Amino acid sequence: MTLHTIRTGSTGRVWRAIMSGIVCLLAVCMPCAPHAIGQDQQTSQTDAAPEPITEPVAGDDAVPAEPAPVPTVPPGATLPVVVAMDVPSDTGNAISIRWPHDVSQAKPDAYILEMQTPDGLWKQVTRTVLTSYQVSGVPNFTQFHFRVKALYGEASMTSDIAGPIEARDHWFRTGKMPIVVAIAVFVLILVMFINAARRGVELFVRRISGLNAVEDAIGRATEMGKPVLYIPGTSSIEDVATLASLNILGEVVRRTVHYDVKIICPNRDPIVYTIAREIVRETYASEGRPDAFDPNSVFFLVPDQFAYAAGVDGIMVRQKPATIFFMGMFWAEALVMSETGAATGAVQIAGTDTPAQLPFFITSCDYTLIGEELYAASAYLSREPLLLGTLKAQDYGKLIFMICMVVFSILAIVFNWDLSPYLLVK
Amino acid sequence: MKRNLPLYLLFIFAIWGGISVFVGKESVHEIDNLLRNKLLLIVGAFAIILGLGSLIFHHMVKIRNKSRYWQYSYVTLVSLFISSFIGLFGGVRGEKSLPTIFGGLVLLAHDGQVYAFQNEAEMGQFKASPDKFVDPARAVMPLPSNVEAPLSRYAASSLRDEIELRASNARRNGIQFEMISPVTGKPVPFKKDFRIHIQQLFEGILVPCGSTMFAMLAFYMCSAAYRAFRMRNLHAGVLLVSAFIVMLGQIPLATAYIPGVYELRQWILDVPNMASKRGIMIGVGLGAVATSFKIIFGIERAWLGGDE
Amino acid sequence: MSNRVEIQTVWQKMMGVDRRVIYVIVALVMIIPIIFPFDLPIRVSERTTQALFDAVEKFPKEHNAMLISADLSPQDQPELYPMLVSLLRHSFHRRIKVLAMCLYANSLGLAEQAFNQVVSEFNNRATTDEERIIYGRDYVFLGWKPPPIVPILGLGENIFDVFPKDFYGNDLNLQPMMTNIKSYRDMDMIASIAANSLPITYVAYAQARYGIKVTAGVTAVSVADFYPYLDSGQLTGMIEGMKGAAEYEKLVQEKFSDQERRMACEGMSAQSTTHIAIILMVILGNVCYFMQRRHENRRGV
Amino acid sequence: MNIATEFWTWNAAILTIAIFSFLWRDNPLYRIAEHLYIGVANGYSITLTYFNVVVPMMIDPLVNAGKMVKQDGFSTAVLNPFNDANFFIILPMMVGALYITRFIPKISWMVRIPIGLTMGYYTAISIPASFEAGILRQLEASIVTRAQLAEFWPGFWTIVILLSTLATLIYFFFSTEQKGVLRPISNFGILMVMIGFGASFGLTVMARISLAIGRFIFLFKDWLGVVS
Repeated sequence: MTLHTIRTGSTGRVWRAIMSGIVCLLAVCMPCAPHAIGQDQQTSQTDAAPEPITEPVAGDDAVPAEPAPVPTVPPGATLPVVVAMDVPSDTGNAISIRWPHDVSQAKPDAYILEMQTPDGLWKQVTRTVLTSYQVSGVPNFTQFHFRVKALYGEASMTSDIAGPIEARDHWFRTGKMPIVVAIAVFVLILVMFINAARRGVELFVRRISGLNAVEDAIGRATEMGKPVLYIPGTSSIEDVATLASLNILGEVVRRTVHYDVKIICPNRDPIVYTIAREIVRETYASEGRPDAFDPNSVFFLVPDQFAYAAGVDGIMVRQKPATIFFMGMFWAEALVMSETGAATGAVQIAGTDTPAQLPFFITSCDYTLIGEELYAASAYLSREPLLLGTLKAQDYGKLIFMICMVVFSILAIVFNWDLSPYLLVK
Repeated sequence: MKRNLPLYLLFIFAIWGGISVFVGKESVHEIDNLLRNKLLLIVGAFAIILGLGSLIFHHMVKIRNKSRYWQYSYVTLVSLFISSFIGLFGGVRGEKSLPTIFGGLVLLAHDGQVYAFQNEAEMGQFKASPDKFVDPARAVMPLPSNVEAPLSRYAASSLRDEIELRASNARRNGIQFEMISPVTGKPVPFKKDFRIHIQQLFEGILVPCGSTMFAMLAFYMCSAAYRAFRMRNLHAGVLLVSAFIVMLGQIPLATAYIPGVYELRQWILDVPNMASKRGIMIGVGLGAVATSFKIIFGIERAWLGGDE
Repeated sequence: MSNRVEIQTVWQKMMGVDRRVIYVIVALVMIIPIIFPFDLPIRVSERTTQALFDAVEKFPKEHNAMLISADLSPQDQPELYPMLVSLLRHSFHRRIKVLAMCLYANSLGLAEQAFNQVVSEFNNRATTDEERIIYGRDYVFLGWKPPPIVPILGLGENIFDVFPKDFYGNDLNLQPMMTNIKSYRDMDMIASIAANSLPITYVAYAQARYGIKVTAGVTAVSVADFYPYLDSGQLTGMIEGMKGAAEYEKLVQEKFSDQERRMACEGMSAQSTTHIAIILMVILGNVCYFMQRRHENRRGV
Repeated sequence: MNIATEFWTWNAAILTIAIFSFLWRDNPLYRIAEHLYIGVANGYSITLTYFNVVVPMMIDPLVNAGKMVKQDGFSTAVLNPFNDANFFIILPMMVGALYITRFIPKISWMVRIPIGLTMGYYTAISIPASFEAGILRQLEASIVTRAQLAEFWPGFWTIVILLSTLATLIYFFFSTEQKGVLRPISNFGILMVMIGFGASFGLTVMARISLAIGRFIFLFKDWLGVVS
């Protein structure tokens, strides 16, 4: 029924978008891949054989040149060749330096990396056994020179000077390319479905049992003449789950106004409280009952996690709400509240995207929205076409990722093309 | 205007926030840091006024209406005012104008000398690295040469006895900061050290309450396990069995004597748990992204409320 | 006939038993082993505790600095505090330079307490200055800077910008060990000890941007959520709750044979009895459920 | 028996018992503890906000900038938000003050301005973060490579993980009715989810018990002193 609905609506477009999305993902990721996987800053690179330099380069005033104690340097020891480059597509202030070591040659005890500042002084940057280093905290657009001393016991050999080199900040961080592509694909799908919704295409969404229960639960509160308690999560506005919860709050309040049930909404975050209060007040207004809004029904409780749980427990046992909603982000206080709610005999509907708290909601609540069902809820409850459009986009985004998973795995197994590094963000 | 201005502002800030992630320019990052670390925090601080206003209003209404259990609202209001008074005027650790550390100076005995400090913060500096940061100009005084001024209260008793007595008190009371006595090598706080700065309220009231609330979870969990873990259907059964095995795998006795429990637990964590969590995470990630876009594009306007 | 009615009420009664009866049983099962503890064998998990232990063991000579983000609060102290203590013991044994910070203010006291405890353990044993643990040379305590994202990102750029002074008010750049430590690039690992998703925040921001290893010490609650990250290699080892802490204590003590207090191990006997009690309760609950259902079925027939 | 004599230990012990008493039923002792807890927790957060945001970010810069102007006269430096002393922060303070407009009915809509820009910024930065940590990383981790198939059992399980992840995702697919071939797949997916939740539950038991043990150790050791 449903795939069919879409097919008759804008199927061709959708599938074309998905296919082009995958092609885009592959095509755009490829060129930027070296940035995504290269630059292992600490790994030693041993493949390039450095050319031997017989004479150490003399230092200058700040660090006097070492009198070369030739006899102690093991025979066959070669001098490192230093390669310095600006770290590509970063935020600047960093220069990456490598001095590959030939494995067939005698390995020095350690290297000393030195840097010449613009005022001509040489200073030691680090002493390391590795053959690469990333100098950080250098000013941008200032020229530096580098050299490396290889230490063999008391003796040392100094490399050629590399540079001048300067650190730069870059307009675009190519390492972030996979995200850009993913966002582009997602926005493309989103726009298509929103357009479809605007044109009035019927968008099917399957039944979500936890959400069908909302109506009955509020109806039950009406019959019992008891309030509805709504917990908008215990996180701040930065959490998207909180935003999703606030969207659901609007839908729940719409129904409580309709049934003339009292709502109680205690908050843990002052900003969330402000928004929640606005939502409740405006919903009362838009449903034509501005007078029925009780300013004392949405209130701020306390920012402390367990003090909040203690307060909510108190509300539960004293006001005995008939229905309790837990929507949003929860931590350990989830079970403290939901078990107390269960003991009072309330119908409880929970929804969170925190996998750690879901099992507790499942055991102590009557209905639980698992993970992204929370995000689907406001669209599902309101049935507003534009919101349903985004829900569809979310679904098809998921489909693309599923196809990617399978296709990439097949490519990796059958053709030994491991594309997974292209997905990594640097 | 009333709806669109906030929406435009939201959109502009969203574009800025989104773009600054992808731009590597130093100047952009500086502005972004300023916005995130300062300006938005300043804006957010004002919301707290609203929150507190709401809390106080809520309890005032309760008291005025003589709602059920209205008497307890006084407990909240009084404790709120007292604790914020202590905090605001005494500072987080009692180092501000309100002299909330009763008992005067803090003593530190070190290397055969006793130093006196105005407060713990000052002492912390000394403690951090004694060899470096002792500033003789500050209230640091070797004993017994000039005991007079700040320590005169202790002239009556021998200072050494005093220190030992305090050391034993402190040990029993579990006072945290360290003052090392050259005599006993034990902590040396004050004898009549009754500190009520806000940190003490935190440790004395918030910590026990919070940990006890948290600890109640153990009881709730057992009751949930007893009541809800029934093999009503396949899903509940699977949940039960998997929880059962993982719990067994947590017990050293069981892993030591029942073969295969540990491996099975590990398999559950590694295979089905991993797969499902991964699926949920991808789904939640997309759901979060979709919700964010809904808000940025103004499709979801619940936060604006209804009309107007 | 009356006999059957009797049986039915027993099963039903057992199923609908008052919560408070369960609470009392749980309390007893917990309290008795606290008063009369007993010893238990401990088996170390390879991928989690052992992996973290090995990572600390294999710390490179250069780069031997570790950032410990000690975000334990008093509520999760029983689980996280022993982890922090044994991690500190291990790093000090290995002479790894430790930078510690807290992302929340209420972690400061506990973090400082852990340092004081471990440092005095070492200094009481020490005979030479080399063996001592000295502030500024072997560890610094950076203190606290809100909100969490600021230090998490800021330490990747420049520590001194975020923390010009340490917790005790000293200039940070005057501390001897800080001459070679400027940002994440000079450290090998971040150990995030937290009860929430902070280790993931470190993965998402610090690791994603600066490529530093992240390891976690977490409460047993969040363990299952962290497995995907462990598998994808984003987390290098992990300590799982009180059990993991007990394992780590054991590993460190066996390796370095010190005789300090093993705090996590102390609680493990009460742990075991309570677990067994819960398991028995689950079995009992299900037996009652099935007997009752069978009874109903029989009566229905 | 070595009962504590310290005031704060007694205080903590009484509060602990007061809160535990809620397990029995709601009672005056719990109600006092709860209201006290809420009051002090708010007082504590006021203090923290004041000393961490209000003083260093609002009062100090303004006072310092005022001093600067008094000393050296007005210069554009006091308007630079990057300076420690500046008047620029009046701007975000004014925006923040719009929260207060909620008490003035006529312009109460202006409360949406600070809300809007806060939400805008935080929702936007959450998008790349969600893609990166939640989606792309997990996607990358679930791809099966040839190297992983080198050994039979580990290889087998990686494929099982991949298939189970797909099944879980199909369960959360809202656009189609779960019937036909999708039905068994999504059922399998939800089974995996339930096993995962069981695992989470089982793991959590230990954590919660640890906490209760911590409290009992406090009561019996630190307060009553019956355990050495």
